[in-house]
Amino acid sequence: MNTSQTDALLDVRNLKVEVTTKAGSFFPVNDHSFSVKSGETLGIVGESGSGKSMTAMSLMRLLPKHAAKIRGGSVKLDGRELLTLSEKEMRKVRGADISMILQDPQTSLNPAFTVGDQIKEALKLHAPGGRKTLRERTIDALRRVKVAAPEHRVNSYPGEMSGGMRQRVVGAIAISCRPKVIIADEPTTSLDVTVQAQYLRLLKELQDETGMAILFITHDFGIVANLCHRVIVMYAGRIVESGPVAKIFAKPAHPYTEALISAVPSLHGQKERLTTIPGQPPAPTDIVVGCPFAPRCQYADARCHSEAPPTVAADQSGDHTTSCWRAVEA
Amino acid sequence: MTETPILEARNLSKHFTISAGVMTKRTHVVRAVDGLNFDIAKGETLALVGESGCGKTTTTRLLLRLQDPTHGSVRFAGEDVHALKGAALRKYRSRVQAVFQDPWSSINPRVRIRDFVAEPLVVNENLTSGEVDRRVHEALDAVGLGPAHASKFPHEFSGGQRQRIAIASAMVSRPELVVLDEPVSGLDVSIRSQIINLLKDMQAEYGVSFLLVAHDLATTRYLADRVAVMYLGSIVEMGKTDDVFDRPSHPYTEALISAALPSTPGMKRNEIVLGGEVPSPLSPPSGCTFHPRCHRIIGDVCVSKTPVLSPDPAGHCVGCHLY
Amino acid sequence: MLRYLLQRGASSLFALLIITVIVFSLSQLSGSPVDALLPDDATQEQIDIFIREWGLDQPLWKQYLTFLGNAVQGDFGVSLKWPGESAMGFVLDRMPATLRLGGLAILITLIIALPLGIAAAVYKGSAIDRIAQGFALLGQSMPNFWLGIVLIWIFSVWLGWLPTSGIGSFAHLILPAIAIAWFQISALARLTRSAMLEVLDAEYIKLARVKGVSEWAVVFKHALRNAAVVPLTYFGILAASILTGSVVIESVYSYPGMGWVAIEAIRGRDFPVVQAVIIAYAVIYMLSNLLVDLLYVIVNPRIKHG
Amino acid sequence: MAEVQISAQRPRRSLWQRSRDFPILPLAVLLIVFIIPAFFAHWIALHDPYVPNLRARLQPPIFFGGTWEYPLGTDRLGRDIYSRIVHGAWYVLAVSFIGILVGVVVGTTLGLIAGYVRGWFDGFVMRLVDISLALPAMLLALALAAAMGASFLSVVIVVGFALWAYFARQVRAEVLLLRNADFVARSRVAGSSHFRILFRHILPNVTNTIVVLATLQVGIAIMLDASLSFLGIGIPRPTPTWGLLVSDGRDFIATDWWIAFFPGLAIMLTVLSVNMIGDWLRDTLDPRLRQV
Repeated sequence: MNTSQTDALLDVRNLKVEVTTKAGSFFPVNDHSFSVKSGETLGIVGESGSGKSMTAMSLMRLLPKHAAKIRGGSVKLDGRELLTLSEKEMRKVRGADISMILQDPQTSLNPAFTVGDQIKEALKLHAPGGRKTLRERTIDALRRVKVAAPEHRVNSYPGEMSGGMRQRVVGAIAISCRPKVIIADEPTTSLDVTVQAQYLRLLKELQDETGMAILFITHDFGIVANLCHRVIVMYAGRIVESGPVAKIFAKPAHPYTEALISAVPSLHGQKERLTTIPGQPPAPTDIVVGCPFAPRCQYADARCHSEAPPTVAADQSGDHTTSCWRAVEA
Repeated sequence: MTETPILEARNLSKHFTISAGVMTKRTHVVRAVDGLNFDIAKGETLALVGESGCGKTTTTRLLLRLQDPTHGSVRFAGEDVHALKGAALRKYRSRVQAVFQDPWSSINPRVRIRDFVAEPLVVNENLTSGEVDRRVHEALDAVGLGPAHASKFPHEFSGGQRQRIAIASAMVSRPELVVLDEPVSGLDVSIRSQIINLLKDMQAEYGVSFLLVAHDLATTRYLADRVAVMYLGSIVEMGKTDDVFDRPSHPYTEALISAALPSTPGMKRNEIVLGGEVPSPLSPPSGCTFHPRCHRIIGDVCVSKTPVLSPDPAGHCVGCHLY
Repeated sequence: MLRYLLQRGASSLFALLIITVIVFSLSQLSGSPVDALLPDDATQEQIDIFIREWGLDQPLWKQYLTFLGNAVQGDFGVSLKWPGESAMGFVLDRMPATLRLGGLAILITLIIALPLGIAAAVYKGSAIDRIAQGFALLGQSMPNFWLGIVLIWIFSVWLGWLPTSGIGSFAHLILPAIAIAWFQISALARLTRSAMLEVLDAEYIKLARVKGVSEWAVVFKHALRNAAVVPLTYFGILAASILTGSVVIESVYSYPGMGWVAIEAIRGRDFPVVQAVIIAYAVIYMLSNLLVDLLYVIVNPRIKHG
Repeated sequence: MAEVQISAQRPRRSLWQRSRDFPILPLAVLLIVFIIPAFFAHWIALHDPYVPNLRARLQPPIFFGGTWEYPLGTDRLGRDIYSRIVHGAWYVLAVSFIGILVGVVVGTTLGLIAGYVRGWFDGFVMRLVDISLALPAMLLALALAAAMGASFLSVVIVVGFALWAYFARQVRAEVLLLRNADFVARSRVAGSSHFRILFRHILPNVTNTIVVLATLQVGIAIMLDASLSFLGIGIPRPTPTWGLLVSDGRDFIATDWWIAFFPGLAIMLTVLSVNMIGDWLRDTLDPRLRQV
């Protein structure tokens, strides 16, 4: 919380999203505050249903029209409030200042248009130019994501490309207008291991080159360890812990983070019996009293079940926070 | 390997013929699995690892007799699996079971848990209904679900619970081999470790052998005794899990392990990022199929000659011209 | 692409062949044409001549081949009810009238159904959507012949705006075309809506929005291009239904097209004309399906390049 | 993947829970207009539907100058429209029910086997489906009527013929998905026979589809039957099928509108309520069928 707000590129404060369904309404994004600096990669970790994709879509202001509404908070990009922009102004931000890489390369490209057309579309909207310059910049975008023979590839349809190649094209669309922030929503989940490694290296290189900030949404702590500078851990719509990656791995402050890290078998080292987290996460519509993790937590006491913990500093430095009663007592 | 293997695959191959066009007679042959040789010992876990299109799923389908091989054979307890008939086949069916990846599609939504778990018994063995019930309750107990769940329908369970039910059903006939096809990759991280521990416990208790198929190397290392690394339908390296992970010999294994991300930050590693993607099995490269992506290519021999998987004295096999 | 079209053409021809078999075997079912076609007091000599002329002493498959050979040349014999007319010639005379009516009905269907379906999908849950859905439900529940009669009642009898029946001016076409189109509008609007809804849910639509594409371009450029395949495929069924509808509606409005001929021919047990009209309908239907296949290729780049 | 899991994780609401939004009004209309008349025509009809009564010719309906004796008026032979509609309901019900039954049995059997065994049989069945869909039912009706004369049987054949291909196509498509489902593979691994897999694992998973599709087809069957009767190629006179009743009144629409209007209204109300119930069933049991 002490990340000074002046050098933050994207600053999110107390963001709340409400989803209304027939079964009732709930807050998949519940009082989120975080920020990212230029050139920084922030990991957003959580399991399915933790609300991490909903956070991403609310930053883009692309929540499903009727079902979900932003219910408060602020999202500032370079000091400019995004939540109060008109839809028209917001459209100019999307793709130009904030861009996004979606999860599934098989379905995130339009099968009816060539990849060149799809890259060009973004360029045309945000940085118009002549036919020739647009084509050159399209090819350049493909070259930057290391697609071989980009002059030929611009005329290909997505159906003619492999999964890894398509995800590069999605990347090319995202970076084509040189955005300040890229949100990557599990971009490598459906890729093979060796292709995933290529893609992560590519993202790193692009970040070094342009200084963009990356919000990397994932459920994989391995990627976080490898790629991110800081991380926030989400559980049932709440941020339970946030801080620098090294600190969180070395000394996780929240029992959920701790359990999650030790529940993943290690590629090297000893084969001890794995720690398990009993039970399962609450359904989104469940009414949660107290700490949402309490039913599965080995340290939980009466207060954890009755009262929601506040967000507090986990150590002296102030860049590591958690919401857990144990940290409050410590 | 000290014990006699319970399962032996010899020169196991599966080729598919795909017609290239509707009007023409031109066809392609896809060598989904080509010339596999491996054994599984009693109580052992052998893992097949590799990326999409490497043939590991086809291999499991051959072992489970869901498909017939084009060449080669699978022998289980000394008998050719694909020649079994009648009572012998039923016996094989109850001795070899499977757990599949997706807990949502691997249980028939219209069948009660009791009937789902009991199916291997009902189909293959002549037991009284009371005996079946007893065995089902035992199996549900063993996976940590009470017998009270037996009369429920699958949609009342979460993913992790479903995977437990699938394991109960696979273990109910006390099989000697269970094929685990990506048993945890459809589950959330916090649920995975529960299932991994359960599988370990099952093996310790019943002495069952596992054939594990996984793309997650950390899970593999945790569960498997031996590993076979596959690339484009062939095994490129096979050996004890620790040997393969700590001292990978084949360049592909090296790259695969280096690509798997460490679970702790800042860990030093020798990162090898391969170029390109797995080629289409429709037109595999000549010679060593890995040569177009290989970072340790040694010359024309890689392009022209298919390497042979050869064991060293310790039983570690590598199929590469480097060795 | 050419191969795809050839393939589709071949399959259409095959279906047409099956239809000739059905038509031929049904004519066998109906009992001997001797009873049907000759007067009751015909002499044995007349009967023999008739049998020889019609080839009725030949084996069945030979009779079929003869029938098929004649059918290919459009020769179905002479009409019994309208003496002096060749059966197919008579049907072909009536064809333009039916095509005019069917064409207008298709036009009305497309003009109303597509915008309605798209609007209902884009404004899902809004008033437009509810109206469209109510309309679709009502449209699919109203028998077209009854609607035809009610339309006559309102617009011809009561308001006196349009002619009740017959053929002649464009005004004669309006009521029957609406009566035919009514059901199709609701079916097509419904289909378009669900196709659009599915596409609007796709990841690539999300990506287009992420790029900052305007909502208008999202709907008409990204979504419609992909959703169009579904209503297009329906166009084949649409053509068939409109032909079917024309049989009923032409009867309601005494509109002398092919459908009217079909019913009159059945009433008069005029077998050659019935056969000719069925084959003619089938050919029109096959051709419209081929047209759909052609459009399909144009809309779907995967076939063009595959 | 993640989203699929979320939707699958959501516990399915039981039929009972959903029954709150059951369309009660359509069901009531259906009972009153269609089902009760079909089964109890003799009790609720006011007059004999066949016997002319020339003294009561062309009585207008109640509220339009008529009396309660002939609530919906009479036709030109003095027969009570209401009683004729009530007596016609049984034939409409019989034709649509038997026709759909034919369609369901033929279509499901062929679709089930074709989808499961694949190969040449599948190709053959799908070709038949294509042809059947390509041949407008009306053409077959015309041909049949011309060949063997219209009868109850010919109408049932036409309805069955018009519908079987939809069942075959839909069932086959589902079987193609199901046969590759992990639970089928698991059942084969467990040692189940093809027969057991087909009837214990696959068929129960397509019953929802069949029920929904059959309900949605009732409207089509009724409309088809009515069209044939209207054209005089349905169940022959004097049976008062609804299409025939409309046809009887068509020439009098300018003067005695009620003769054609009420039978048509009965068709519309019946089809409308069946469709609404069908929509509800589809949304409840099988949301994937949205496009059908």
